[in-house]
Amino acid sequence: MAEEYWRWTESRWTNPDLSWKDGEIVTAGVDVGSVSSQAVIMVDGRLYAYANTRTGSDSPNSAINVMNWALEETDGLSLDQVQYTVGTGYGRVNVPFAQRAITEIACHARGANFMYGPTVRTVMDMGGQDCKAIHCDEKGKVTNFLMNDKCAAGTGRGMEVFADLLNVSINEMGELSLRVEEEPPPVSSTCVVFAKSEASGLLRAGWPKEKVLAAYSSAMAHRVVSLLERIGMEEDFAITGGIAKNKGVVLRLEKELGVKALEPKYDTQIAGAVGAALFSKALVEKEKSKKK
Amino acid sequence: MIEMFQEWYENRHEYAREWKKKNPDGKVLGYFCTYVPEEILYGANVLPVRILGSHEPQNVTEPHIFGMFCPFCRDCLAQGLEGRYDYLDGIMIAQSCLHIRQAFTSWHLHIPVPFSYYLPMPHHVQSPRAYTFLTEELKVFKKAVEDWTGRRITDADLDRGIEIMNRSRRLMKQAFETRKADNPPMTGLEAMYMSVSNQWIDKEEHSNILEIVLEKDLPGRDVGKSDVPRLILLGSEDDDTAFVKMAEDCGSVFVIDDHCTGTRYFWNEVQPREDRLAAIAARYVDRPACPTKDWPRRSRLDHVLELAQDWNVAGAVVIQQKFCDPHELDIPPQRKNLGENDIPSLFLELDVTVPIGQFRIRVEAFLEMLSQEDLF
Amino acid sequence: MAKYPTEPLKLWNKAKEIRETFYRNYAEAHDKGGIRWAGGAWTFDAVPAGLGEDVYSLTSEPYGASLAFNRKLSLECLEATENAGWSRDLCSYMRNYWGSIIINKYAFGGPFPKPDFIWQDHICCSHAKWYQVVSELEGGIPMWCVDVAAGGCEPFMGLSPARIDYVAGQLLDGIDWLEKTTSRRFNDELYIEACWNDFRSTHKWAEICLLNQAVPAPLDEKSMYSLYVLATLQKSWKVIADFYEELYKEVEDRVKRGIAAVGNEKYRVISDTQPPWGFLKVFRYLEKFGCVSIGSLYTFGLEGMWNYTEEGQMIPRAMPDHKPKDREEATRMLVDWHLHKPEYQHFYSPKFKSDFMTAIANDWKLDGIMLHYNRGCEGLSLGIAENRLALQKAGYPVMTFEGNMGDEREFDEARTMQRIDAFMETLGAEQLEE
Amino acid sequence: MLTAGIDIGAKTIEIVILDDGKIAFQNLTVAGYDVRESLKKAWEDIEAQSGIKLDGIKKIVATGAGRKDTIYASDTITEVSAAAKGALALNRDIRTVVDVGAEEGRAIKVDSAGKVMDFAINEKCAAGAGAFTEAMARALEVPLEELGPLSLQSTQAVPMNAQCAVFAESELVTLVHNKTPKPDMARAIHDAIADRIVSMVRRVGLEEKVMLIGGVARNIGFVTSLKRDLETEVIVPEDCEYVGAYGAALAAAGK
Repeated sequence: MAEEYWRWTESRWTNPDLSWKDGEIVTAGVDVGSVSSQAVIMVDGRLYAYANTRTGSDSPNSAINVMNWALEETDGLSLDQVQYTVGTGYGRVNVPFAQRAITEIACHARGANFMYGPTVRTVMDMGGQDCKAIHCDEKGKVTNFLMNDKCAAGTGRGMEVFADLLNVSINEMGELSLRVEEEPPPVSSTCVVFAKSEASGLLRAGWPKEKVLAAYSSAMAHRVVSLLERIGMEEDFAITGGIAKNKGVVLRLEKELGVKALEPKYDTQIAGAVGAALFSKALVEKEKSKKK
Repeated sequence: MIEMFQEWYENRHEYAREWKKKNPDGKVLGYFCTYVPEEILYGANVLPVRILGSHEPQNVTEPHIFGMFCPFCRDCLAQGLEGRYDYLDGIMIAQSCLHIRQAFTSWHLHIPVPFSYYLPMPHHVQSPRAYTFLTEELKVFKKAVEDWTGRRITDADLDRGIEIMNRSRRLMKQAFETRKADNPPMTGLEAMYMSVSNQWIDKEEHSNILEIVLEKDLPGRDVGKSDVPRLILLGSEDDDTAFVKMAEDCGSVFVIDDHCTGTRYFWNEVQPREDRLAAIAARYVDRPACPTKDWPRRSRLDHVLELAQDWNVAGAVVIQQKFCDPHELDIPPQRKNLGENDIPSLFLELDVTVPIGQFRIRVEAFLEMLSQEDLF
Repeated sequence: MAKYPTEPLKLWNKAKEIRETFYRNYAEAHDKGGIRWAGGAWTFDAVPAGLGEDVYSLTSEPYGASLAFNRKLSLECLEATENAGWSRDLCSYMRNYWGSIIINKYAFGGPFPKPDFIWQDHICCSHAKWYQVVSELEGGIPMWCVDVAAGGCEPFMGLSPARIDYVAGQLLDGIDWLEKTTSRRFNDELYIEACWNDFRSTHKWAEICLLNQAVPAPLDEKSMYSLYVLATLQKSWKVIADFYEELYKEVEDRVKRGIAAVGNEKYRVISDTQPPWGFLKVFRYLEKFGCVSIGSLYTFGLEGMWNYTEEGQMIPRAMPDHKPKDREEATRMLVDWHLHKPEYQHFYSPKFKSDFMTAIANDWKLDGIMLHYNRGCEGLSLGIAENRLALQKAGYPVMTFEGNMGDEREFDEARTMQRIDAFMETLGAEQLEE
Repeated sequence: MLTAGIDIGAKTIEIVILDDGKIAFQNLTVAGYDVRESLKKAWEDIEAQSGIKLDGIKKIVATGAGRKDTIYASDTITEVSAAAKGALALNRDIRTVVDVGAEEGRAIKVDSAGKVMDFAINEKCAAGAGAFTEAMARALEVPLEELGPLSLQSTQAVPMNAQCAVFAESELVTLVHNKTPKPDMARAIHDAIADRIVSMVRRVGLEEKVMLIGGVARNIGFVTSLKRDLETEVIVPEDCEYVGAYGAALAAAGK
């Protein structure tokens, strides 16, 4: 197998102007998704370090790996010094060092509330295998949610398939899809399997890559819009998950929706883990107050 | 005693075969819809057993039923094609939806049995004309059963049939009443075993066990469900114990339902009157309606809301068999109505097998939404 | 290299005009102080005719098809319905229809003309519910719906008096309801006349279809769509009853003179259920192989009235021997007439439909059958897999293709054409030069 | 006399050249976006490897989904009859041909004369086994070619809903988290897709003998599940992916 274009780049970050040593409460959140895993470490509810990696086919290790990677560049923080960890995502039950599991729906809402501010009412999580439209209150508590059923068309996995098909790195697809003079009609089938053959058809018909990508991106955006239409759009609006990094999809989404999404300040893939780390903090404080 | 129902649920075919051994002159009839007037069948010493699926993947129905019809009707037909109901002496359906009718007609074509009957149960149950029409049809049906079994069905027989059915309905309702308690004495899973097995176990036998369970088992029973969200389960046909178990294991309890496999089946009784068939007809016309018959007025909205409120639920899980048109036409207003009365709902589409992973996250997130835990 | 002479239908434009008038009349009814009502193509439209001559209707299925025909508008409607929370696998006519109300666009221009009342019958799981929702969408339109599900018997038999009473009773109650709802007096003469027109239209259409047994076929299915549709609009309308009698003469004359619908007719097939309206080119594609679809049980039986004989033949049902005398008799005759509809009888068992189709295959001289597994219509797709088995058993090659009469997203043109290629090969047909 | 058949599929192009009906040469080329380019390349290879010249070939017939894009071929036949022709020529007792490719699955019923009596092709959402197993192999992080052998070590059947390849992936992830052994997951994958294919076979009516052709026939795991589901022997020709092209070549030879 040649280069795997679908493989998006993993990332890691540590807050330079923060040390866990001066902190009171050190908590973590680990989001083991079907495609990617993230670990977020917080000190007194402030973002301290995070790591974002691809999920292996056995999640217990994914959780440990991503956590260790996040710990690596901290100023000597070790796992046992983390007071509380919440696991989330498909693999939430398989985070060996987590004290508790909470769904990524609750975590994404909570995380978006932290990353984008308390004005967020609608969160669109565009993940690898499903899209979730979430309504939340000013605290980031879920008030309603809707997930794509029946069909995985329009999910992140689709983009990966396309990356391989077109030999374009997944990181560049968004930009590339925007390099079209005029918007082509969306592909009729966003089914991951059939979109593939449809795209091959278009390529055979002589369409340039960017045009094919544009057609697929707008089809994807359209599906997400209908999910949002069904739950009802309430501003402010934020997008989390991997696809949030794909400008080609996001811009088309905003255009069709007539609503601008808030600008992300962090890696949009860590929203779930951020929420989990914040829940961890709340749980630590609860236990403390119990003791008193 | 209560575990008896699960045993029956799991060994439905063994039970029916045993029953035939014990009742050499009795006949077993498989029915496809709960609008079938079992009073007349019990009056004729016929054991009615509801035909349900097995929730296993299968590949035998493709030649018979086009894939756009609901997985439930295909699962039912698969049971017949795979010979699991080889002990049946007859089959019948009372008109409800087109989907299950296909399972019946394909069964009729490919798995011949001595007796096969289609009862045109009226749809317009909100019209007074439905009573007379169904009464007339029941006469025709009674005659057909008599010709089949070779013995007359007397008024005494009908009275016996009516009493067997009414007693079972009374007891089932009592059992479900106990779930109103803040600490329900049985789980939704146990309740499902109880009500679904009731659709094929000899009613008298089922009632005898149920009486003991009501006296001995349930009082003071603790299944550890006092402090979890109370839910109502409603929608299409649903005997999916795997799903109910998963949902309750996530930390919830189903305290009431609106399914043809549940309350809708036993909710109201036959009010005795001189014309027995008219009395039976009235019972089926007046029972909590299947969505196919719930027009022009949407009577189900009030009925479901009442259940939800009387059983004091925090939320509703609304399930639908994939492609189930009747419920697809009922669920949006149903959820709207519940929502307007501060009962949030979770919608799920059931297939033959449950994609546990995809469902668990939805259920857990829903329960998190309902939970009062303050992590904010 | 046509083998037979062809001619366009002389009455073609007249059919079009009648259809246009129908939809215009409905839209403009109020301007003339008239009444607008909505209901299904199968509904007993003769009844509201008793309210006066200024009463105009909009029938759901043909309207849904008109929307589906306009693929761009259709998509808009379908998505509006889905976004309102309705499932994507419901009847696609219904989803188009609801969408047209939600986005408030009439397929023939202007806003959607709100009906004054609903007069429907419940033939499948969706029909009563369809208008329950319409009524809700429009803020509560008075609705009357009749349950016709009184069959379940061998076709054309066993319609006991009690069964007729049930349906007739609901219609008679409905007449009282109509008077209350519209505060108009019900005119029995107009009603009886309308019933008679209904008999004429549906009887004559069957006789026209019978003429298509001729080789070459005077009509192909694609043109039949534009003709049978009139009966789905308002079978009880005199204009339409007269039109069919006129049309019969023209088609009869085409047969006499050996005029073909498709000049290179070599292979004869029928389809089944409603076609994917956005893709009628499928039929043109068949012609490239010298293959003609000469109709379907759907085009023959939806508005044509037939009997199925003991010899296993489909013959047009004879006109009633006399005009009904009064409301009672008219109603019972109307019910008896419509509960015989073959396209409805087979809702009770696929065996009936298989018998009817085999009869057509035999007497209309078919080489094969194309079954449209129509995701858009549960009712007419009912038992279609069993029909396939039965027709093959009867020795006819059968091709199936999945699609949707009103939702283009569920029809794959390229793959369908590939199937047709393969099917034509099995019939031994070769693609003729283009 | 030389004749040739070209099978232009979604992913590959197979070419079979016959000399008086006997296979003289076979070539498999990956189909690029420009089919004509790929075809040219294929012929260059053939000439280089076999010395057979294009103009030396009497007649060429094309088949496969991309048959209409073909150059060289003077005639085309559908995949259905090409598969039937090819399979029957390999074994005259074949009555049911199962053809499973990357994105399509087909079941074809033939009579003793090789006439196609009936056929079924998968509809949308019934993704062909190829694409499906590929996606699954990646989700499991097992090389595609090892997925089949792996499934043979399975000790239990695990039901899996295969409506949608991507959702099947998330079900797989769930199985992973439930610590299901990899061999059992591998089997679940093959059972799921075999169920879909068998449904199609039952639609045309199972009649022995059965031949499985197409690239997926190389996947021993799939073949095993298929046999188990069909409860009958399944013949797999050694050049399973060439059967369509072979059938087309026979058609060119007027056989």
